[in-house]
Order: sequence, then structure tokens, then C-alpha cells
Amino acid sequence: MPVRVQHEDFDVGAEIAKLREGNPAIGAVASFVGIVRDLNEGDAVATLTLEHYPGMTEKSLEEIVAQARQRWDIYDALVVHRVGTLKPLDQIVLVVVTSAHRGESFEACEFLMDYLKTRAPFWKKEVTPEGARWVDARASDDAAADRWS
Amino acid sequence: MPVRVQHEDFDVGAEIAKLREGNPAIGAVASFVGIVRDLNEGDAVATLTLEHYPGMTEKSLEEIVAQARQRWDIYDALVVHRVGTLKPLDQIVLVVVTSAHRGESFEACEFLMDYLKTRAPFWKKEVTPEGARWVDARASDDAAADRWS
Amino acid sequence: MKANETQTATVKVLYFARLREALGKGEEEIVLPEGVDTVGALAGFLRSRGGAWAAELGVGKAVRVAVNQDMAAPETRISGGEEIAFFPPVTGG
Amino acid sequence: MKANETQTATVKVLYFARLREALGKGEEEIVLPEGVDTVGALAGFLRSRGGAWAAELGVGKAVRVAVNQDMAAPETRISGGEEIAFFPPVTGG
Repeated sequence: MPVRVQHEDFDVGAEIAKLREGNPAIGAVASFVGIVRDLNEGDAVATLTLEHYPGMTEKSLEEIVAQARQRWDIYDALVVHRVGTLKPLDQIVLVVVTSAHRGESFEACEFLMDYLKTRAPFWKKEVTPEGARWVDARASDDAAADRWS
Repeated sequence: MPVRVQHEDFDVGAEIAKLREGNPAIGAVASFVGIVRDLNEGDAVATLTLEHYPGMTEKSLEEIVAQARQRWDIYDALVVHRVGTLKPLDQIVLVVVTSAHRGESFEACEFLMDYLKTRAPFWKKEVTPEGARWVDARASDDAAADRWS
Repeated sequence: MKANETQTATVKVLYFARLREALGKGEEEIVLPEGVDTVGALAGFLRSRGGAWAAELGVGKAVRVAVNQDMAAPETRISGGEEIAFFPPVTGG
Repeated sequence: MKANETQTATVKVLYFARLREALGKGEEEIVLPEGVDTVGALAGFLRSRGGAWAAELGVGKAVRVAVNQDMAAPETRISGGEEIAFFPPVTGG
């Protein structure tokens, strides 16, 4: 399963080890971990709650992984995204890509993050001293995703 | 210590956890693992031996990390590179970069790998059915490094 | 249009995140009124409820729509039986 | 030039990887001959030994040089006391 949406935390080292297990043709593993920061737009963040669209979220992530496989010569890709209420220092998302050479895994990993940020139905709500608020989509994320089209 | 050259293997999950430990301003961790492949230029690889220039290797890696810190708004960077005799599936190199947002850590991580590949004094010798041979430098690695200058 | 066809032209409508909160519900069944055969027309029908519906789904609001879990456009056709979701721009990752 | 100054003008020379194997040694002390005051001149002196030295350090060979662990060029000056390393293009990572 290249895609998982879950409440539980994930173990980066174990996920990487599992993805490349037994494939001696892999020469490169690029990975990314997104983490809850204690500060967003100048305000202290106490908690961050992630909502998603069950069914569509998994489907869109699988489509994004399928696109990455078409565009780059990679062996495997994994996306794990948490939902529910998290706090600063908690892991949110993991993307891992394996390939023969580093260029492909780096590019595919960045592509997966950029597309996930702009196309997968997740929404963040954060609690700050000012109260709870939905996080706004960032124009810079759209720009990052547009690089690939 | 942002740079280590060692015979021992490394634990990717533990290294990432240590690098971001206690810094809730970190929102992004990009990492890369390079691995010994069982096939290079069409020949089966039995072992790969890495030689380095003790002293200069560490110094050049530290300079590369310092450059990355100057060029990108990152929190930390780690480079671990193994030397000695390795076999297919063994880990060779780890680069980890932490930052607030993902763009910086991805770019700095790729930069570190590209510079390390072309400027840090390591040399690979592989044993294949054809005998032992020194691995040739790749023009594609020079091109990758040239992107940053 | 025959009476029994009209009866079956219902859609399941979902609302997420800021929209779910503002509209006060996450899900409802809607019998498509006559002439409502696109995503845009359905949004117009919802806006006609007034109040938060008019405000949240009005012009200038960044609202995304998915039909059967695929991103859709105002002109995407609907004919009953679909799952239609309205939500704000996504912010995961 | 005074005799005791000439005596101290030695350098430590290192060879790595393919070069170390082809030249049959990884390290040596060299007393700089008179007039050898650049990296290029030192390479010329080493080539004058003939055989593998002439072949491995000859024109068209991709050889890198570091002086005191910094990358150097043929015109980099040396005056004794340096650590000078010759090696092939690097292939780590």
C-alpha cells in the first residue's frame, strides 16, 4: 500500500527500511517529514487538528503516486499522512521515494509533497491564544505545484 | 557535529530524531540515503570499498554544510558518510536537513549531495566478476553540482 | 419527466472544514430540483437558502467541489445518485 | 640560498585511490628541488621519474591536487612544509 491515512504516529526509519527491503537495485532514497511547528503566522500554536475526506483523500494520494511513477523512473513511493489532533513537534506527513539514482527520487519526493499540499483533501485547524482558526491555503504552495505542470 | 565519516552503519530514524530534537520551530525535514546497488554499468557488484582522505574529507564536508547554511534558511544539517568495504543493500551516505518550510530543506539536501559527490575526497572501488575496478567520476554529477554555482 | 424518476434524483452532499462549521452540517441528502443538472446549478440552489449558505457559497468565495470524489467544475453535470462535496482549498501536508 | 634553508624545504606528498595503487605508494617526503615552487612544478618533477609517474601524472590525466587539504591549481605556490595530495576525481556519495 503506497498510501496511508492514519491517526497513529509513524516510524520514519522503519518505513524507509520496509520500502527498500530486499531490492538491491535501489541506490537512492529521498524522504520528507512534515512536522507541527509551535508558531504559525506569528501566533503560538497549541494544537493542530487535521480533517480529511475519507475515501477521496486516499484516492487522490494514490493518483498522485501513480503520476509520480509515470513521470520518473522510480522503484517505489510511500505517503503516510496523519489526521486528528496533533501538537507541536508531532509528525504530520511522510513521503519516501526509492530509485536507482538520486535525481529521480529527489524530484519525485518534492513533486509528491507539492501535489499533496494542493490537491489532497486535508484541512488544518489550529488553536492559538487568539482562538481556533482554519489555516488558509498558501499561494506559495500553488506556485510550487505549478512548477510540475 | 554536523559531519561524520565512519566505518559503522547509521540509523536513519535515530539521526533524524536527534537532529530535530527539541526544536518546535522545525516544520520540514528532508533526507537522503545513498545505498550500494548490486549492479553498476551492467556488471554485478560484490563489494564496494570506499577510501577517503582523513582530515580533508571532514573539512570539505564541513565547508559544504557551511555553504548550505549561508545559502538557505535552514536550522540544521547532518552528513554521515561511511568508508571501508560495503556490499549491496548497505547504506553509504546520509544527508538530513531541517527547516521551517519544505522548499529550503529539499534544496539544501540536494545541494549537499551534489557538492559531496563532486567535491568531497572519497573514492569508490568495486569488485565485479570482471575483477576490481575504480569507479569513474560521472559527468552527470558535475552537471548536477554546476546547477548551484 | 415521470414521477418515479423525479423521486430518485437525489444526491448526497458533503461539507468539510470551514464550510462544514459555517453551514452547521457535514452531510445531507438533497432531492435535485427540476433544472438543477450541474454542480453550478446545485450551488445556486444552496445559495438560495440564504444566510450562511448565500455567504459561504457566494461569488468570490474559494470553494472547491468534487463529484464522486473527483474534482469537478461548475459545468460538471449531475443527474442524481452522485456524492457531491463542497470544501475550502486544501491545506494538508 | 643558505644551506639550512634548503634542507627544510620538504613537503609531505600523498596519493589516493587509483593513483596510490598505480604509483605503488600512498605517502612520501620530498625535498623540493631548486626551482620547484608550484604544484605544477612538483608534478613535473614527479613525472620526471618516468614509468607510472610519467603516465599517471601526464597530460590528459584527470588528476586533482590539494595543498594543506584545500583544492589547489598548477600555479598554487609551495615553499616547503605543506601537505600535498594527488588524487583522481572524487566518486563518493
